[in-house]
Amino acid sequence: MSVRTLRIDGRDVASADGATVLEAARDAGVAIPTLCHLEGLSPVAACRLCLVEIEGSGKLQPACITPVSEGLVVHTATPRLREIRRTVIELLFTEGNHVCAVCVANGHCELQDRAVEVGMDHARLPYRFPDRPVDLSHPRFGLDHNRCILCSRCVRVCDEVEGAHVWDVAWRGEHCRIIAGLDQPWGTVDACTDCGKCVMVCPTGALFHKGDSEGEKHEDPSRLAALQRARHSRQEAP
Amino acid sequence: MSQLAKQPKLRLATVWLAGCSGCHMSFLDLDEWLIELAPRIEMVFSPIASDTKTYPEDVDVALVEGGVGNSDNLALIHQVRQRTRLLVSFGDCAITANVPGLRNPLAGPAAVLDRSYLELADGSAQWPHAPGLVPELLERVLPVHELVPVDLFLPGCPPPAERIRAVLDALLRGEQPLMEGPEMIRFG
Amino acid sequence: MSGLRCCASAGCLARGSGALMGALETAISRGQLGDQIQLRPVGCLGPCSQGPLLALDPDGDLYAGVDPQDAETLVAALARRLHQSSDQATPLEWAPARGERLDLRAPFFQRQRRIVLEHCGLIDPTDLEQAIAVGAYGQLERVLQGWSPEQVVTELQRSGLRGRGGAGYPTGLKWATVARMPGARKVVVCNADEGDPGAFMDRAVLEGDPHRVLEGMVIAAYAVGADHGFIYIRAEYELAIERLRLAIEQAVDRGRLGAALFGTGFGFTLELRVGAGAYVCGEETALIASIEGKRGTPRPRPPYPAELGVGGRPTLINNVETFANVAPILREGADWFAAIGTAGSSGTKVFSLTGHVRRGGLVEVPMGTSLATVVLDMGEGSPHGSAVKAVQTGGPSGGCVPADRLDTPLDYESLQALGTIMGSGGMVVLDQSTDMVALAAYFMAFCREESCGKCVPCRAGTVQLHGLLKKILAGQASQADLDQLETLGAMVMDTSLCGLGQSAPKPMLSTLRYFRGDYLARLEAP
Amino acid sequence: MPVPSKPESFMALEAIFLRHHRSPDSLIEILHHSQKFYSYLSDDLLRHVAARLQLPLSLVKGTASFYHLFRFQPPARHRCVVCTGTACQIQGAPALIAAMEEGLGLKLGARRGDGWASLSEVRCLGTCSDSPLVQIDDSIGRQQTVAGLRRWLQELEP
Repeated sequence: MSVRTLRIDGRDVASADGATVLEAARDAGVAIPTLCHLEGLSPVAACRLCLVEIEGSGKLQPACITPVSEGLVVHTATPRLREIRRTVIELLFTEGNHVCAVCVANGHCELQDRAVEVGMDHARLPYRFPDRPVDLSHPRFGLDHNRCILCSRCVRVCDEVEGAHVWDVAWRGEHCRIIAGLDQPWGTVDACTDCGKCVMVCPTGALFHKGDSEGEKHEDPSRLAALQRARHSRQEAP
Repeated sequence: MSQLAKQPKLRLATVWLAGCSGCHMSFLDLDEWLIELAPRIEMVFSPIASDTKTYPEDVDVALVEGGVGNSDNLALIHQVRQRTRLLVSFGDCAITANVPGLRNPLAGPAAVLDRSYLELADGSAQWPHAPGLVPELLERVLPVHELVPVDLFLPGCPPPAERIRAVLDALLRGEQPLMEGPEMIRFG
Repeated sequence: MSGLRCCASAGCLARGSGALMGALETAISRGQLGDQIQLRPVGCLGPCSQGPLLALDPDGDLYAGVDPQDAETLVAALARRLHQSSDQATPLEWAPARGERLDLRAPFFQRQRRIVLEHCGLIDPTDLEQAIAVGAYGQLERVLQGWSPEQVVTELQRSGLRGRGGAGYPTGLKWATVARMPGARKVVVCNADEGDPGAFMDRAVLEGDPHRVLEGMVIAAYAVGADHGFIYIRAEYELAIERLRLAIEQAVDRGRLGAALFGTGFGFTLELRVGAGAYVCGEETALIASIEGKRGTPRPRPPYPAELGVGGRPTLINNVETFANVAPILREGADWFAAIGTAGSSGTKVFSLTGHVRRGGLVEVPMGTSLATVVLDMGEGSPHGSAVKAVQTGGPSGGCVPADRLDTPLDYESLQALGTIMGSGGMVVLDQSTDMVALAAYFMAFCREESCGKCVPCRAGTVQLHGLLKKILAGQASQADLDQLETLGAMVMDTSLCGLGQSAPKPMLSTLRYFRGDYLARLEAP
Repeated sequence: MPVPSKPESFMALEAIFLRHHRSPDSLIEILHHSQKFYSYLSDDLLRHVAARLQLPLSLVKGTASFYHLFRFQPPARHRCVVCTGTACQIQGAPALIAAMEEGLGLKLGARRGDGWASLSEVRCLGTCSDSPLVQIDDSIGRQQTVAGLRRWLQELEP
């Protein structure tokens, strides 16, 4: 595997050819915020948090899918990018009903963490307070659409890892919603294997274990990558 | 001591709009520091430390807890803004509408009133109606800054006592508090 | 021999050209004149706002607003002339009781140069023989029998043709890129998802001369090495879909589509894919997803469709009008084409001229023609004594040109410099009565509704921008709201995943640029 | 529980499935035909399509719901549509929408519970020279006036 040398925030970074700017940055200890990205799932570049400036490119590029190349000069934390990230987080907070105080994921929520990182002490945009349902039909898990940020991790993990494709995104634009089966109660979908991976990868409290109370959801989405690696090595073993 | 010591005491107010008073409780959690605070401020208006019913003029700092949920809240917040130099949105309800705002998706107060006063009534089910006495609910509970300009945001549900202290400390020193990092701005 | 050509495009059909044709047919057959008066349904004749339109051959006269009740007298007058004189150049002694004979010396006709539309309005679009008689598939045959694919690509590059779908990417370069891609199974796609509100150029071309588009596609397929193609058309265009289906069937039957074309080893098959109401599917990657039967959500580029398109195959995507330019370029030569228009924008452009304009319809003019020529001379300005305030081009991805800038030439760069785009050719004239803030809110509502919902800035940002615009319209906004509108607009443009979000704030920013006073007048007093 | 699909009731689609070799990329084409034959996409119908194309249910519903033209309930008896293309918008569409809302007692985008009428907008019918346009069932109103629309609505069969 050949190596590419690039510059991230003024530091020279060596990275394997084929790696993304996000991977190269993380290896070098440069934190680029993400939400829709999760190691082990296909990238969708939808949340736009990981946009970076690349010298010579007029457009901002999502680090999660931009491959490294020799001599690339990347800036990950310019004032312009900080402002963009805060606005993205504000758009997410104002679009749904994110009430940290009563959320199962309070204290263990990627959205909440990102809000702190981008310095959001309040939302400068007005809250929209949409009317969204909660699905408690599954015996073990629940789905609170109020807390969903449409990152589509659940859709991807169920399709790409579990192979059940219980979830998909339906409708469009502001009306987009995660659906199970034919937009039916989750508990009535035969395809669901009750594996709980969707709950594990959900960055917020949208998908949760029933019975968990405020602040009691302690999932670790990064377990997915470990799971993938373990499966992979077993398949490769004789 | 700093400049402030030479000046008149800081005129502090705390205001309680649509919230659970938890932020005020957290303020009380400052315990013995309150004793340190007492000589440095003049508490000019507060549901927990003052009997004054009218919001006074010439307030230096107001900690406003709660969203704006009814006609009284609305009138008071405009008064607070007019008469206060530094308005602090104190806690998540003031900043996001938070728990009181959970009624907002229901499109108007009728659903809440029905549920509370009719469906769950033990007897004599009726909507409260006493114009001039019982304030009318607004269509939505709004964060304070959607109605009047806010100078400082102090998040948390409630903001931990240490966070409140860090802010007041800075203000007493005449400094702008540094609102960043999980200790200072995490919601919830 | 006399000929009557009656417009059978959607606009004139809606204005009763069907009944007119029926009445003419009855009158002709009653007079047993079928072999002397040829009646043909044809494509768009131009000034749609005056339809139904009827053209008379060999005179070349064009009648507007003719009533079916006039059919009898018209046919009688034609019969009289046929009997009286062998010289059909004698002016016809007839005037419609309602409607009028149009003055073809008017700028609306004189300033046009019809290349894309050269046969539109002349031939019956449902009759392949008529198309062939005026040269359809002639260039395909010539190319297949003597040209290498490289020669075709070079000719296109030399012509300077740029994509007519909106962005103006050089067509020849696009073809060359796809041609260079490895693999024998490439795909050619015609983007007929004409979604800009107020635009109907592609509809008119497909309804009036569908074989022209098919021929362009097959030539493109030969040039880039594709064996299969799709036409993706919006479902709202029922008549165009019907005519395309028929045209494809006819072309297959006559060996213009399918295997071993013109006795060569080259073959090309074509499928029609009908959209289902999603503006974003005009975006290339969303269009590919939709052709593949999926949600029409765009994906990041690169990889570009030229590398990874339909079914993972290298794919060439061009718009209807782009393909319609191919045959004439090859017929007349790249130099001929490059000499039309301007240095950077060669050829002609078809516009649908609508809105507050006296004479609206379909016009084709050389690139570089000024907006004033099109709007004020050809369109004859705004009706009811009102003056033109601005002209909107490029639909929800474009912007407004204010009245004092109407001297701007219609080419890609000049329009871009004004903060708008050429777009696909929708040109909506706005008179003084137009509320520019309301117009901005209208386009934002459109983008909000058409956002696919995948990326956050477009999904949630358009909603917030629309909210701010509504607040301004309601007179409840402050200067801070206006500042936020501009800041958020810039953010949505910078960060959205695809062209829809990246251009959604453009109509608003354009109205702010030229009509800021309209906004300021609505702000709350501080 | 899912209702078992009833293939016998959707026989008309078999030729379409065959023509497209039951290929997943024909989903939208199949949905078009499904709606044409059965007037709307019921859950049973979607389940049937999913089974025949061997696609997950959520993918079929997710795809169908992306596109405006697919319906998931029977169409109203009177389908009232206002064109809100740019040319119509600046020449009176907002007033026509208001007249429709008043005359039908429906908000834009709504369908009356008993299925009598629905009110929606379309973004450009493509015949802008006749703007503003409305469409009620299969008739198009050109250069539509508010007064004319009010009369038209009064004449709609109950």
